[in-house]
Amino acid sequence: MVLDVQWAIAWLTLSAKAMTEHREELIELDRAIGDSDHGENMDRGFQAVVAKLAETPPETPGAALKLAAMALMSKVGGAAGPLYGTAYLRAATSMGDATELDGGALATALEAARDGIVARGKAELGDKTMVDAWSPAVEAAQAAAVDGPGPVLRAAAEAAAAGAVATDPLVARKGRASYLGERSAGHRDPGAASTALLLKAAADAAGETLPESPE
Amino acid sequence: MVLDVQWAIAWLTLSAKAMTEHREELIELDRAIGDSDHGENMDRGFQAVVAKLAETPPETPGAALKLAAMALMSKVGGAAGPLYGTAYLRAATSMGDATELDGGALATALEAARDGIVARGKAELGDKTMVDAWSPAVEAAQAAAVDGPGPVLRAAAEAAAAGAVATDPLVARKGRASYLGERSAGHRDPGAASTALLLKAAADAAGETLPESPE
Amino acid sequence: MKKLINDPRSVVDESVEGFGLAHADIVTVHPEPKFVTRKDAPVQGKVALVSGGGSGHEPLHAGFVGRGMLDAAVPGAVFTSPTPDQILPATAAVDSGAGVVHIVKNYTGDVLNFETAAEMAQAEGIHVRSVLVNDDVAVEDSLYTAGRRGVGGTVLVEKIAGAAAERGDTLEEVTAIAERVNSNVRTMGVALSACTVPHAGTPSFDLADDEIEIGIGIHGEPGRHRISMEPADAITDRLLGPVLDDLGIQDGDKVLLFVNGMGGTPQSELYIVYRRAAAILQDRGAAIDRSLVGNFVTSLEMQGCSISVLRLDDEFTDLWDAPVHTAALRWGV
Amino acid sequence: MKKLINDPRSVVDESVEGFGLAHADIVTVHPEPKFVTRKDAPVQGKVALVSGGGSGHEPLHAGFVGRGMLDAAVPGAVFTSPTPDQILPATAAVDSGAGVVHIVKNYTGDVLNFETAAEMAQAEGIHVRSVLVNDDVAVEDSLYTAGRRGVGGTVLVEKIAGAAAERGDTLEEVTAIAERVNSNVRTMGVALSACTVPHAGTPSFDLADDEIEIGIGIHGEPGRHRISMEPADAITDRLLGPVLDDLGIQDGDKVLLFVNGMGGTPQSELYIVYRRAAAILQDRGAAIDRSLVGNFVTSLEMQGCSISVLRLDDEFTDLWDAPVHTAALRWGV
Ligand SMILES: Nc1ncnc2c1ncn2[C@@H]1O[C@H](COP(=O)(O)OP(=O)(O)O)[C@@H](O)[C@H]1O
Ligand SMILES: Nc1ncnc2c1ncn2[C@@H]1O[C@H](COP(=O)(O)OP(=O)(O)O)[C@@H](O)[C@H]1O
Ligand SMILES: [Mg+2]
Ligand SMILES: [Mg+2]
Ligand SMILES: [Mg+2]
Ligand SMILES: [Mg+2]
Repeated sequence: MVLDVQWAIAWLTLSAKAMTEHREELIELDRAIGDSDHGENMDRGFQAVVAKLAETPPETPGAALKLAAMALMSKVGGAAGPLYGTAYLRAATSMGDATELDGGALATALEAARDGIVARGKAELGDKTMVDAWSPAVEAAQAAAVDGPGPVLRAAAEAAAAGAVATDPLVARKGRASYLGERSAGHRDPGAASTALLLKAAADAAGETLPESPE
Repeated sequence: MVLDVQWAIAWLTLSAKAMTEHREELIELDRAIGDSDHGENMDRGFQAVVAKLAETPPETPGAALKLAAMALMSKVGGAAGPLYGTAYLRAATSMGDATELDGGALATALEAARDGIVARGKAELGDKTMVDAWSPAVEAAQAAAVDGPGPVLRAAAEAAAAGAVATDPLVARKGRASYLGERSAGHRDPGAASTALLLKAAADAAGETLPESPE
Repeated sequence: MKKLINDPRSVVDESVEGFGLAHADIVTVHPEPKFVTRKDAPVQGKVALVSGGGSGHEPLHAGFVGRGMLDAAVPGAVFTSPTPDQILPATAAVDSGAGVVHIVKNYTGDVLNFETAAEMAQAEGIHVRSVLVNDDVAVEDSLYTAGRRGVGGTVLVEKIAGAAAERGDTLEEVTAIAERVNSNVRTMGVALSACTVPHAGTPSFDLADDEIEIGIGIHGEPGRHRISMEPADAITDRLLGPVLDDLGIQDGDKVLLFVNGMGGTPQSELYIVYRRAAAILQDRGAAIDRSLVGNFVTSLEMQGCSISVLRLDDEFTDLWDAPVHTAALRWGV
Repeated sequence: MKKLINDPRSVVDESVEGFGLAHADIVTVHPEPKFVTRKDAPVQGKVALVSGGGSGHEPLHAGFVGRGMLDAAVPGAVFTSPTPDQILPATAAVDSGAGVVHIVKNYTGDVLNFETAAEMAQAEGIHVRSVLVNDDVAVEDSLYTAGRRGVGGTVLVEKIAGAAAERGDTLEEVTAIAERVNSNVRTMGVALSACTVPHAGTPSFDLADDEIEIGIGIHGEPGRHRISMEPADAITDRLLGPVLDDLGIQDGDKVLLFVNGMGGTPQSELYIVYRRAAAILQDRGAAIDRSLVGNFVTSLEMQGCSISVLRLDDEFTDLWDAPVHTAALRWGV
């Protein structure tokens, strides 16, 4: 099994849906340790992605992600805009002109995305950022690469969800939450939470059914 | 029986006590249809009166009221300051240099006070102002004049208290409460309430025991 | 009640003291009795302008003391007009012999206290004229009330009359200009929340989460009526309509549009109101030649705004543009 | 949540539009992508200053666009830094060839978006330098955080660097002065209440009636710690102590004292804080040569304030005094 541009478009469309559905939840997470805008920013950004997709339908998964990267970069703002923008751009670059992606290509794209975030944001694992969702996702994806794209996305989504939950007890060392010091512990990182939702959308788009996400 | 400067000093001292005790009640009345300051203003003013009394003890009732007038004029501010200031000044003038006051002199002094308020503030009976407490007080005082000063003050105090209660249903036509139009009905006028307290203090100072004030 | 204060009874003292320290280049603070004068008062040969009123409306009035505007401001207790024994020495301190104009917002307390002070000043040989500001169109039946209140328009009266005094107008001329500004300005306000007078400790009125007060004054008193919350554009329509109708603004008029914050409303919201007001004026064919947006006549931390419109003529515009150097308004110098 | 707005999603658009209408003599508003430039931009031969950040801090930054200060401001969504596709055209619009200085408050979002825009501008041949403002001493362990935030001191950087650009300093010189201001200013803030981001609809944090947040930023985020309400003097001591210690203010130093309101605090209270801060500085033997009091870097309608101290030298004082003509700061012109 391989994934094509239809999957990429479905992923982005489901991502937009997820951002709208979870907008308030992400705002609430950001309210606790940030500035109450993450859900609004992500929702605005992915609505722009969907509008662009309709305007100029992409022909390859890479083109779809590049289009998404540009829209996110120009509409999200805040910390998340450039970070997700870079992530999707690096993923797009890693996909190149391929029309179809196998498990390995997908795992590599996810790794490129994560590396882009780390290159821009300089966060390390455990700093209570979206990296804490991306990094386990990349590892799980690499381990599942031989099983094909469906299992890769499924593994990535599950690992990201667990990674997001695991940010709860952490003390933030990067981003806005870091100003709270110890007071940031006991809250989930909003960026890690949105990453988990986006990777779940990727798996959903591939027809993977995930277990109830951990709480 | 006649009243002397000791009574006047006792009156002003009990007035100060009453303003402190009822400070919050008067603020609350003013909050409903004014600007929440009447109790604070009257309390500040009468504290200044008491301080001045200690500084330069007056020798006649007229001198005591003149001193009070000056202190009120310079410390109360707002509408009540000039109105009460004028009232006490006119009463003082009507008392002249007399060292002792009989019922007639007291009734005349109260009338002069009321007339001073009307001259300054141009309010008519029923405009929901302190005049609605002063005017019935003056009438009752005049009727009791022959019975001597105690009964005069007792009658004035009772009439003022009833007059204050009677402002409840009125629509204000003067002062700050008038801006509320119909919305001013259903609330007691703060200046009428303070007048009732001050005239009760006058009766208390003369040893008159009043019935529970009407509600 | 949470406030950045030490003691409710020392709020005005300490605040005015801090104001004097921060603006020592512009003003002198006289602590007892309390008033604030222009640093260089009395200015020889110049008619002096004195205003005042209860505190809690900052920057009004002390923030408008300085070259081209007020010569003295007399702050009372919070929402309580000052007393004659403050107003009289303030008047005497700034009189250079050319006379003094008292600019008085129309409230019973302010009127009575300034009236007494003016009489006393006249008795001391100072020429005093009084101008009543009563621009609030929310007060409809002036026959059955204490008359229209003085609100936001006060700033415009003080600026324009102040410029007239600065250019050397006589006592009669400055008085006439101040009165003319007052006749050409109207204001109406809205409150989204009450304010809390420090010594009272509780909000000046209770408002549900979805209610607003239309037609408020500037003392935390409730307004003419209470309505359900509406979008900013609808509220702007409600405020500006009566202002324009009462002024009779029509095609070809030139105006100054003043959107004033009540103290607790962010500037961004005032500009949203300004935007709508500008559109309404454009519809009427009026040209907005000058504008002012910000917190100038406030009610402590109240949320809300007022909209004032002044019909301009060339003289008003020139005097508006004339240099002014105060803590709260400054240009041309 | 009661706000003078029409729709949470149109707040920034409508507000900036109103701002442009009210100050059409000073600025031009570019609607899409959104940025605000000085009316006469680009000014030939002059280094241009561009700043920006999330909205909700008004008058920062658009209120500081004009002669002697910023050439362009780039407003993001509320509390959300703007995007490169706004920052880049703003940068290009004001560049006269002499180069552009980006003044960036140190927040991950602002840093990343301005960084990207600067790279793109450089690629287009525009000389861009970036200056990070990070004056907030509430952020203690910069090793374990995203570093000190840029807060109130930003205004001082923009004013002084803006004056340097206006007098003809080169790109390197303006950059150096901006950096030198940043190294000599420290700030700390307190919140008495939270603010409500329009699209969120609920207060940014929950605070009991007798609690305050010490060490807040300007985005409605909670502070470093929460304490019981205290008198203004005690709060002032808490804020100013770390500021002075970190700056190492000592006997004989000259300073600019800046008491900044967070948006919902009456001016009178800011002056009470100023009064105490002035006394503390006097105790330390420092001279307050310049001062600024008012709402300049706000968090919507938050109640509270921040105190900034800038160590002055003659050059800073001259540049501070130089003419400035913006919507929110104006003198000498
Ligand atoms: N340096 C960083 N590296 C990786 N992720 C980061 C970094 N800084 C912030 N983030 C992520 O961004 C999220 C916040 O995004 P958002 O609320 O949209 O931006 P802002 O903090 O500017 O308001 C955080 O929850 C975190 O996951
Ligand atoms: N024109 C008037 N004539 C008589 N009494 C008046 C007049 N205007 C106001 N008052 C009285 O003054 C009271 C208000 O006093 P106060 O609250 O101290 O002053 P202010 O209204 O200036 O805040 C009113 O309750 C009313 O009794
Ligand atoms: Mg955020
Ligand atoms: Mg009152
Ligand atoms: Mg009052
Ligand atoms: Mg943000």
